[in-house]
Parts: sequence; structure tokens; C-alpha cells
Amino acid sequence: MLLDWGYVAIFALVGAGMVSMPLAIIALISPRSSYPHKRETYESGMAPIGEAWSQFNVRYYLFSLIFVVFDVEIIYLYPWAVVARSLGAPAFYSIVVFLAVLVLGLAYAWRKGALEWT
Amino acid sequence: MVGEALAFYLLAAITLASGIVVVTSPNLVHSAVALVPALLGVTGLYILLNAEFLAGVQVLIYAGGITVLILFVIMLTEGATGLRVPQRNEQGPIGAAVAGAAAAVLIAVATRTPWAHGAGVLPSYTPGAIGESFLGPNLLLFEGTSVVLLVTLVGAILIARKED
Amino acid sequence: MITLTHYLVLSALLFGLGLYAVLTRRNSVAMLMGIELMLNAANINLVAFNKYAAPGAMQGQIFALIVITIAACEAAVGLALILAAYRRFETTYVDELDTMKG
Amino acid sequence: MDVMPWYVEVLRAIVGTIIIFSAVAIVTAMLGVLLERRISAWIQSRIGPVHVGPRGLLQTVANTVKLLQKEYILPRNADAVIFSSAVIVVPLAALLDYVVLPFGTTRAGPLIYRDLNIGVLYFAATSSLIVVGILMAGWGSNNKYALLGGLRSAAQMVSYEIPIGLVLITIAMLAGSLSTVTIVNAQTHLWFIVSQPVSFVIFFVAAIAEVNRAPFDLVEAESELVAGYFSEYTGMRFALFQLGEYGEMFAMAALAVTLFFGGWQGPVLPSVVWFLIKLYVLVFVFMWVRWTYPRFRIDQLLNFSWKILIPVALANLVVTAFFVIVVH
Repeated sequence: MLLDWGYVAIFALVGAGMVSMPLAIIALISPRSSYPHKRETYESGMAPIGEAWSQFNVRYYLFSLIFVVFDVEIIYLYPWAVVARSLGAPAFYSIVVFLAVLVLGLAYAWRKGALEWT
Repeated sequence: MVGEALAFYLLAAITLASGIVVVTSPNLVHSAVALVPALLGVTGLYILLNAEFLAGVQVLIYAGGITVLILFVIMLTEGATGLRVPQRNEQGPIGAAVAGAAAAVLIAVATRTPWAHGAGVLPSYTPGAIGESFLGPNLLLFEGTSVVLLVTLVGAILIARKED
Repeated sequence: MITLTHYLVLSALLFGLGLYAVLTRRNSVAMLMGIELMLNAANINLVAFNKYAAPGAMQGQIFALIVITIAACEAAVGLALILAAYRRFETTYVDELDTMKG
Repeated sequence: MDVMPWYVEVLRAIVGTIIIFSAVAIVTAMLGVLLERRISAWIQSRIGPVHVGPRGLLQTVANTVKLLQKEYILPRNADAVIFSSAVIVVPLAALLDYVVLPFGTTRAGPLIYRDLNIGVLYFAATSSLIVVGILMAGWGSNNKYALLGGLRSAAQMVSYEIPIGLVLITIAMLAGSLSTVTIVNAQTHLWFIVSQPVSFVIFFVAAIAEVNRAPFDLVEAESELVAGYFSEYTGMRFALFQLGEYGEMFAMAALAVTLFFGGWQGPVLPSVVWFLIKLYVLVFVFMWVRWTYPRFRIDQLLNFSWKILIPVALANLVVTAFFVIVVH
């Protein structure tokens, strides 16, 4: 089993090298020139107003919050899925209870308007 | 076995080095981004410890979920990343002493205790073993988790929503 | 040869790092990241004990799974609190959140 | 399994990696971009690229050579470290998916880089890393379009990860395993597209959204956000993001082939050919959809995932579980 992951590690390392290779090539061969506005931030031709690092809508957080909760839920379903068939009916009832509680959560989020983008 | 040692030290170095960036970087986004290699290093350690399923969970939840959540909140609250304000309080030396002492005590305990080595072999297919455990002796834990998640969802939405 | 002690020492170091962040950082999100590091240190211990001290059972890994779950819940609620506090007081720095000070 | 000396294993891994990376770069990014341009031209009654090479086949090669010669610009206000590392993270995370995709079979066993026993979970985990890369690119550019594109993209991708996860679980339950090879073998008699059409529709729609393509492409809505999170990237860095995008699209299509269309299985023709035929048919449908439907708004997009796809996927999971576990 560790052998499998050794392969994956080499895949990641060699892959990172191969992805960086074109960047190394352009660092060597690409032309350089400089004039005052070259490194200006692109804002459709206007001079940029303020910084982009300003604040954004809280909606983004609400969605990612619901996402994390459901992501954790899904994690618990993976081990269930591999043994469900061999364990028979009890596996079905336990998952129905598990999901029912979470559907309550989804319904609550829906009801409270956390799923609305306003 | 040489390979295992090599992998362990490499992963430990990645984890600790990124951990140091997380803890010391004056730029909050850098801290949050450095959290990713730290978590991936821990993922590698899980794999060395034959916990494949947990490794997948670690990447999916921590690196792909919690880090995104943290990045969102930093971007929502810190206009210019907090670079203009000091990031550390005046407890620097005391904090370092306390954290160092805690780590030293833990290391002393870890190295001096003659740890018992249990018998048995780890199941080679961890998702299956965990699934059987969840549908067997740990059923209550499994069902209880869904309640914890429900409470989290309700609580967090209540807190984060704008009161209109 | 990598033994249980190796993992425990690594986890102690990681725990120390996390604790340092919690004690010295002013920003609440940065403190939260420190807590995540500490939880990861605890998880390394759990999984390492599972492999070396009790390989017959899966309890260590299942505990670690629960810890990850709780970490996700803690992050979700904690960050929601930080956002709520930010909306009210316009800051995420814990030493500026002193309304409750007597 | 026979034990080989470690350096043979390492060599095998390195060679395998290089083959897969080159194949993905050629088959997905180069041919994929060309295909996209030809298909869009065909749908819009244009001609498309025809001048470079026979029938325009070398167009993307020429483009790549052009991009190699372009200067790369680091915007003055950008965060150099994060801006530059995002370029590596996005394509690498997309290409890591290919580790578990089986693309054929031989007498010695299936052609796959490594048949991990957490297969589909590994796929879900590596593709979730792309979100981090996109947020890094968006924030690192310190450009309003890029940051807004990055945030939108992240919100969209995480929303659609959930239905994909639910579909993966449904299929894993049918096959009783997370390994992709086992899932393919479980379809010897009946492809899962027949027994699980609802799952396929959910997967397909969510996959389009996950790879940020029209009608879910408001992340890169050219008319409002320029190029989205990679607006500030020039030359080869831009090309690497394209590689990441097309790599992930082909990975999603290949996963759909693995989960629903029996993977490499098929009569007469060699297994790899069957796999490629199925892959390209699906990719064609992806492109067809892109050039046919108008774009969603962000509220419609997020609502669609949470209010339609996820409830349907949950219901589908429970119904399937009922039939598979209780009835049988």
C-alpha cells in the first residue's frame, strides 16, 4: 500500500517539475521591456482606483459555511458506501436517520434564506 | 525502511516549516496559504501511518474546506491583509516561553515513557474497517455526528446572518 | 527506523507552534489557525497510537475522524462569530474587542 | 505481486508520470483547445482556424510557441509569492486527478497509473485543491476582476462539489468499493448509465459547473470580468491556467466514462480506443452545451445547486440504497 503512495508522491514531485519547466524556459527566453505603466493593474484601460484588497459580500461566507458542513457529512458516507451492501438492511436504516437529520439542516438554511443570493 | 525514514523526515520538515510560516507571517493571507502545505504534510504522515482514508478526509475537509473558509473570512474582513497593523501582541516572549515549555514537557513525556506495543495488525482497507465500525459498535457516534453537524449549521447561520 | 516516539515528538513541536500562535497573535483568524495546528498535532498522536500501540482496533483513526469533524464545526462557528463581531465592532483583533471589559 | 528493486519502481513512476503529463498536455490542452475552436466555429457557422498546418491542426502548437515567447508581467501591486505559486497549484491539482483514472486494459491488468483503494475519494480530494489555487490567483493579482472572479469561482466550485460527492457515493455503494478499477469491472454486464440515469445527469451538470464552463462560466464572464481569476496572467502562465482548466474538464469527462460508461470496456476495438471514443464524445457534449446555452446569473447558479441538485442527489442516494440494500 505504501508503494502506491510512493508512486503518487513521485507523480506530484515530477509533475511539479514539469509544470514549472515552461516557466523556467520563459524566464530564459522571453523578452523584457519596461515603461511606466507596464506593471499597472489592469482595469479595462482606466487607471486603477483603490486596491482590490477591499471587502466583499458576506454571502460568500454563508455558502462556504454550508458547504463545509455538507462536506463533512459526505465524508461519513464514504465508509458507509463500501460496506452498505454487505451489511444489509440495518445499513439502510442507519443512513436514513443520518440523512434525515441533515435534510432538516438544509431545510432550515433554505427557510432562513441562507440559500438566497441577495 | 530507509524510504520510510526519508519520507518521514521530509514530511516533518514540510509540516514544521509551513507551520512556522503560518504562525509568524505578518500577512494573514500568507499564513492561511501556508496552512495548506502544513496540512498536506500531516496528510502524508497519515499515509505513512496506514490511515489512507483519513488522509483523503484531511485533504478534502481541511485543505479544500476549512482553508477556503478561512481565506474567505480574511478576504471579507481584512481589506489590505492586516499589513498595516501589528499582528502580534506584547506577550511575545512569554508566549514563546509557555509554548516552548509545553512542547518540552510533551517531548519529555514522549521520549521517556516506555510505550507498550500492542498486538494485532492494522486493517489494510481502512474505509471498509471504519464503515464496519460505524455500522457496528460505533453506530451512536455515527448518528450523533449528524446531530452535531445540524447544530453547527443552525448555529453558524444564526450567528453569521445579517440581522435585518 | 521510525518509531512511535518520532511521531510524538513531531506532534509536540507542532502543538507548541499552534500554542505560540494562539498566545501571541492579535488577530482572531490567526489564532484560529493556531488552534487548527494544535488539533492536527493531536490527530497525529491519535493515528500514531493507533498504528503502534493498538493496531488491532480502529479507535485511533475513528477518534481522529471525529476530531476533524469537530475542527470543521469549530471553524465554521468560530469564523461566523468573528464575522458577526466584525460587523458590530469593525475589527477582528481580539485586544480591540474590549466592550465586555469591566 | 513480485517485488522489484526500489530504483526500478522509482524509474517506473518517473516514466509513468512523464508519459501521463505529456499525454494530458497534448490530448487535453492542445487538441482540446483546437476542438473547442472548431466546434464553436461549426455551431456559429464560421470556419475556425484552418491556416496553420493541414486543416488548421497545428494552430494550438503555433499558439503555444507564441505564448512561450511572450514576456511575463508581474503587476506592481500583486503579491509576488502567491501570484507565482498559484500558477503551479492549479494545473498540478488538476493533473493529480489522472493518477486514479483507468484508461485501458491489457492482459497484465488495467492501464492506470495507480489503482488506489480510496480511488474516487482521492479524485474528490485533489480536485478540491483547485479551489485554493484559484483563490490564490484571484487574491495574489490584486485586481478587482481577478479577485471577484476568484471568489465567485470558489463559491461556485464548493457548491457543486457536494452533488458530485453524493453521486460518487451512490456509485461506490453500487460497486461496493472506492477503487476506480473495481467500479469499471462492476459494469461488465450493465453500464451504470442504464441503472443510474439520474446520477449521471446530476454528475454531468455539476461537472460542467465544477470546471467553470458555460452556462456556468460567470467566473470568467468575459463581458463583465475580463478573464476572471487569471486576468493578470500573461504568456506561458496564462497557458498553464488553460492547461489546468482543460485538464480538469477532461478529467471530469474521463471520470464520467469510468463511473457511467463502463470505462475501457467495449467489443472488438482495443480498450484504449474505446476509452478515447467515449471520452471525446462526452467532451464534445461539454462543448456543445457551452456554445448553445446562455449564461446563468450567480444567484440562479448557487440556487440551482443547493435547491435542486443536492435534494435530488440525496433522494436518489436514498432510493438507490433502498433498492440495492433492502430489496435485494
